[in-house]
Amino acid sequence: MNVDDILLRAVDIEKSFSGVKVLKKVGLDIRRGEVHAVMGENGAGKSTLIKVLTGVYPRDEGKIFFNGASVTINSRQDAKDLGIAVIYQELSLIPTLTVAQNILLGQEICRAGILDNGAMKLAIRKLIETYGFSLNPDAIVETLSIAQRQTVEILKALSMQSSLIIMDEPTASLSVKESENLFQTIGALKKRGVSILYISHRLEEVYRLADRLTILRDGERIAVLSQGEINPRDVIRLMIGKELRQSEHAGRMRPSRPEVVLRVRNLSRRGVFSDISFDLHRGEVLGIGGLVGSGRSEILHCLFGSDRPDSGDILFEGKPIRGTVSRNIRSGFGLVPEDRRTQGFIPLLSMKRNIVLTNYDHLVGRRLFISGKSELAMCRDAIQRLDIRPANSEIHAGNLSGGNQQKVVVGKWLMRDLKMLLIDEPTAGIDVGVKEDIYALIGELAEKGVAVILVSSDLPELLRISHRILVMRKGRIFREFSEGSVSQEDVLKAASGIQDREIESNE
Amino acid sequence: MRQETIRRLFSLLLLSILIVAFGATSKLFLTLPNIFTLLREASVTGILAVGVTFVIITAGIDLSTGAIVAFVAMVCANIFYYTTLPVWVALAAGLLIGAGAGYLNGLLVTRLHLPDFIATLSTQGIFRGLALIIAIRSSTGSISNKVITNQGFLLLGDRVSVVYLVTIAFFVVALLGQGILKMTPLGTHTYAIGSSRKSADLSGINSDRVKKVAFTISGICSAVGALFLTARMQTAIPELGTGLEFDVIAAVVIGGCAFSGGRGDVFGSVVGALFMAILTNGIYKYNLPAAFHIIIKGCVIIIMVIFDSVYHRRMDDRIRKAGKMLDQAAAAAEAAGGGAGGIS
Amino acid sequence: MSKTMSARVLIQKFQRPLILLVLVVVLTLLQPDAFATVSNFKSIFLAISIYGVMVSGSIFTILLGGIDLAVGAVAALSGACTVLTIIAFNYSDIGVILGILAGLLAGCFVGLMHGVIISKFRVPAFLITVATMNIVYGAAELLTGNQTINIISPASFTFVGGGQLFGIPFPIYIVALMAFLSFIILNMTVFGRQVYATGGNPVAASLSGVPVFRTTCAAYIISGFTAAAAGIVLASMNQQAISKAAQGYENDVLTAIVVGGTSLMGGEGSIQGAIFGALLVGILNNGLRLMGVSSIYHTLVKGIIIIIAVSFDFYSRNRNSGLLRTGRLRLWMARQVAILMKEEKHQP
Amino acid sequence: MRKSVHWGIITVMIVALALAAAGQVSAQAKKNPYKDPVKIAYLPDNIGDTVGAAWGVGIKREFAYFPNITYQVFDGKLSAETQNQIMTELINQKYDCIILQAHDAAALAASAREAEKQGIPVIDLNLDAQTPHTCLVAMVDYEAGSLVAQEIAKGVGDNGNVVIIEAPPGASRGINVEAGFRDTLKAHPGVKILAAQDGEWLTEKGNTVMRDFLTKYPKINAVFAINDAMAEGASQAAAAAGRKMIIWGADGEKKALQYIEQGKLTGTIYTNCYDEGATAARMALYAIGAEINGSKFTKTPIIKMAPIVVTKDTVASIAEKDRW
Repeated sequence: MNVDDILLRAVDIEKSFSGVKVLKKVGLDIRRGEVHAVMGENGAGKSTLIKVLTGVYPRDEGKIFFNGASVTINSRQDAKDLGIAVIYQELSLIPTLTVAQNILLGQEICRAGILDNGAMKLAIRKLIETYGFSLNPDAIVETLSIAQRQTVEILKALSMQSSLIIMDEPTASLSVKESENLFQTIGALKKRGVSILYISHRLEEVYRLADRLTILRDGERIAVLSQGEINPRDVIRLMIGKELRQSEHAGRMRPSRPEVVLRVRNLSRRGVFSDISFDLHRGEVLGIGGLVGSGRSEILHCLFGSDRPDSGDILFEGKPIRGTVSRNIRSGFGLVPEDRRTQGFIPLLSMKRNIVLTNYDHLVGRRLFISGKSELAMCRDAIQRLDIRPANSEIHAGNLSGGNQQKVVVGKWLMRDLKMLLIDEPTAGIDVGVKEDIYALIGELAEKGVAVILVSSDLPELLRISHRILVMRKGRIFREFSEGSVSQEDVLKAASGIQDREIESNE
Repeated sequence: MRQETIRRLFSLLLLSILIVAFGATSKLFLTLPNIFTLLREASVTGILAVGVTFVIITAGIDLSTGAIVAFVAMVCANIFYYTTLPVWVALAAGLLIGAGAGYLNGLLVTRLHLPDFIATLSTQGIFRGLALIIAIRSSTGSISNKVITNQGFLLLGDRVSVVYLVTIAFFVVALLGQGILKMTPLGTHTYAIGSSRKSADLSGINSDRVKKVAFTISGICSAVGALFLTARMQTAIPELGTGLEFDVIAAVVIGGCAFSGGRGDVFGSVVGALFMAILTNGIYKYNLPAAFHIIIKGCVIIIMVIFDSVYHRRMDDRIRKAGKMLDQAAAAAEAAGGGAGGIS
Repeated sequence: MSKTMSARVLIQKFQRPLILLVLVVVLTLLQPDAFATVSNFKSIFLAISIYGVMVSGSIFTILLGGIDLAVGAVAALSGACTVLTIIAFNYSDIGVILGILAGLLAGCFVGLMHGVIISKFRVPAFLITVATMNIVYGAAELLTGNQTINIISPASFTFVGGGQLFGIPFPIYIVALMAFLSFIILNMTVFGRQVYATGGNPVAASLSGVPVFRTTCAAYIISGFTAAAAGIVLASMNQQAISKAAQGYENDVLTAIVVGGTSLMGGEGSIQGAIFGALLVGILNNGLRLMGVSSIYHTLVKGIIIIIAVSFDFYSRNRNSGLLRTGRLRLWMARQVAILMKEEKHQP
Repeated sequence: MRKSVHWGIITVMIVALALAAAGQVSAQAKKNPYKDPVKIAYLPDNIGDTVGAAWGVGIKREFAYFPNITYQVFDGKLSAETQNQIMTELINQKYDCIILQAHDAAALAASAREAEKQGIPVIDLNLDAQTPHTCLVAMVDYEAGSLVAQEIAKGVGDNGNVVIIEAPPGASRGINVEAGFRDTLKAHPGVKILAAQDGEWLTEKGNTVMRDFLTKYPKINAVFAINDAMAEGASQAAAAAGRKMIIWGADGEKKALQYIEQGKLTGTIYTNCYDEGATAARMALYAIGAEINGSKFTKTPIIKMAPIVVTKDTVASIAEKDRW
């Protein structure tokens, strides 16, 4: 690749908000057809940089060259005209429209003011075939999986003849397999000369994909590494400015305490999962792996009482539960759901009210009125224990960053006498620092005797914190890893249906 | 078949059940004049509903339609009373004022960032106030509504053989509305901003413009409705169309538009308007105390809405389950075929 | 910086009283003798008392993201129930108590129906309450036989709507009590918190153990209850029960609530705001009449003033909450970023 | 494509219905209203209104003597459009006679004309449709206003301040009554009209409006409310403010008469609404039997109910059975 073949060069970009410098003389070079990663902790200036490049924010200082020519990008349209496309973390598709309508949204093909459906369909077919995706252009987006939606996003970018695609946390909500597909797509794009600016918190992805990596810290460019130099340990050190204990590549399963807290027998829900049986012990972290859609989250919902199983028994501390959510919560259950924004918290309410929401039985007891003081005390306690930032109990939960939102969701369960925590994709879209906090928290809880069920698509995470791992496939428990050392490959194989030894769930 | 299609057929089925039920129990219901009367009653609400459909698809609401009807009607009445201008001037003025009124709603919503509800509630007061102010007065200064005698204009309230012109207009407006919604970029954009405003903005759609257009369409439809209503009543009164907006919104919502936006279409609203008209018309056929007219109407709406909701929830569930299974199968097949390449 | 921020917060917090104050000052200047008098304020409060009572309960349904359009109908029904019961008990005081109970019970029953249907079948509240509005008005018509039923005595009943206590009309106490209770329930009880939570995000609320079904039912029952209370006050005030009483009151109620900044999507808003909305409309009506503006201009002027007041209110409140998308959003984000950065800097 | 399928379905449905229904039209036969089965509809502006309800009772009492009569009440819901719709419905159903209280004189003209053209006599109550039709049975309106004006002028000794609580703008009866009142007061220059505001026909609104008048004007000698309901509200407001004044209403409903007995109201213009309803009913039967064709009239015949000026002195003359 020709080193001088620079597609986009940003020089000395400065940006400040009400006097606070968010970007300090940041530079960025993206070559034609390369995958260029940008990393940095939350607040390092990544998103601001992207927003400057795409015209959302005007820059204070600096220059941007595109294809060698100096350009001004003052609006999103400018960026679009140049061929810069962005794929956002929260997908920016219209759920009720079809794939075709979404791809061509804002650039519909018309004949005399009337949509030319034939031409549009043809264009989309061609596009889909060129890149070898499997998508039905007439499918309605809300019926697609997240991975498929992302494909639609990418197609949308490609349909605009974009030469630079910015991907912001694209794998945040993808399963392993889906991520794998995405990586292949990225490879294909690269071959066709499309440059990709890739932003992710997942080190291993960057390690695998990126041709070069720019690291930002506190609004400054700390380093630009080329492929050979990217090394997880160094990257983390550069990002946070200090050494972080590396998680082991493979997880070691640990024996659990004998005391069984939860006994699940032959649990089935039609069309979702069937014949699920397992035991959960006191102080144990039970990991559930498998592909998205293999029925993992649904099991959690059945255990928690928000869905009803069609058959099967759930025994909690020896007694059958078939109760409602509130009854389960009172007996010590907690759930951190998969989709924070739609299930986890209430965006319009303050952080305080979100945290206290599950705990009124403790806080109020039999009294009629809530004491504002004790509410505040509880919230302060949570803020302190979880290090939620900003430490303002009145801020709307919806205005917090993703990581802190997750802390709020976890925090509301910590404030009570928890016996069992069901936790679903706890670190999706969360940066490294907060991830560590959450891992530590789960460990701490297990230590205290809380039984934890962890559903995760993040293999290193699953391996690192689980004491025991069940791998689901097509709604059934496919394999259990309960002893010895387990590698990511083992789990992945199981999730994909390859087994070297069948293991019955014990008993 | 797509889920939407099934839903559509289902609502037509409900409509047919209603027709059959009324037809079987009343000799008067399935008569030719009654059917065309029924269509006529559905038409004004229906024409307004076409416009409001656009607004509701953008996740908005338009409470000013009834007041726009009164204002436009009053303007026409004024033109006929005070001038001898040709009919088309009155029609053009009416449509123009309707469009302007709708555009004003759009401006308030997009420029002043007022919630649709408040903006249109306020303009409801404003347009009704204007209708009152320009109402034709007697020499003593009190409002005295005058019968319009312009024969050309009154033709609008007439019929071609058995079909009322307003019914024809209704179907034309509905076809146009459906056409705009489904066959032009504007329609797609309307769905887009209603379904996810942010995403639409990110796709470079000028949502403010779309919103303004939607309100303008609603205003124009209100004006069209007003013209026919005025021609039928042969006069304009300032309190014309009071409460009409609720009937219209009910028709649109029964037709499948969600207040949350992005769903539904004009066809559904047409069905909704027909449903309401059939219900009202059918109940009149029985010699029941007036109280039962509204009681039965309320009960049928509740039953229908519940039925619809339960049925669709079940359908949605089934489709979701089926979809999930398919996804799984596909994933599994892919995994098995492609082998399991480790990540690291 | 923090000082100016807090001053701004202060202004924001008292945004609505400020708007009312401006209106009051303007009207006082225009009508120096008439407007700013105790008796006039009594009139204003009395004028808003009927729908003020309705607002106190209806706001629960709006906060849940629902709506209750049947409040007027419920008022008519409960008025009829109350009056008929009193007549059945021969105008005795016991009859009054039983009558009021019967009226309130009727309201609660309609509310319960709403709650059960809306939350069990997850149907749009708008349609259901429009339908029940028809049914309930129909029931009121059947109950009264479409006749006006007069009830001039007993005094214990006519006092509810027409009496004065310490020189203040009794309905004002009722609206104050209802609004106060509503404030207490919304702000100081678990149920109130659960209403906000359910309105803000029903899925998250239910996963947090909020009994969504029960909360919804309770909210609609409260709405039915206050509508019934308003109906009883109205019947007592007018000394009669009519089948079509309180027609169109649902519009006044909605206007008050929405002008008071409550979102129809649920989860956001307050009873103080709703009472502000009711007062704004009440003061406007009063002011227009005091100035002798002919009634044909009332709706027009009210429309314009509501646009001005609300856009001012929304503008200044949303300046800091990110609801404005254009330039103001950037300012807001900048400020948030600044706050975040500062917070992080202060961390050890 | 699918869209066209939907439209196709609906078109087919309509056509099928039309075909099924064709040929069911039958001719109308002459009728004896006292023997043959006849259908008569009563369509008031608002079914819950006190006056409308009293007429309804009067009509019903009259028809109760004839078992051959099917009597059906419809609700105009305070809306001219609804009334028009129901009129069309009644014409389609071939009712034999329609007793109508028009919401608006002009707005119901077309419907009334159409009904008359189809041979259905239209008897109007109180408010005339602006087209020649079979008959109008009405309370006095302009004259009522005029009578009240004279009474008030007498009451205040030709010197004093009056306020008016109006009907909603556009309501024809309100306009006429008020016009009568204002015109007559012109002959009494000493009596000054201070203000007029809309009380929406309602007691509670009458109360509110009156309170504002009392706040604004320290000296009010008399109040004229266009109907009794608002007059009652005004009386409550005046009592609450502890101010004495002359308060007049119009219509003469039962409660207003009680108020007059108790001295809370000064007077009202009483019309026997039971009688008015019954008169309309009798006219209906007559019109059917005599096959009167109102569409050939050039002017509508009018029956005016005699107004009775009721004050505390004369209220006893209204018998209990005539109180509505």
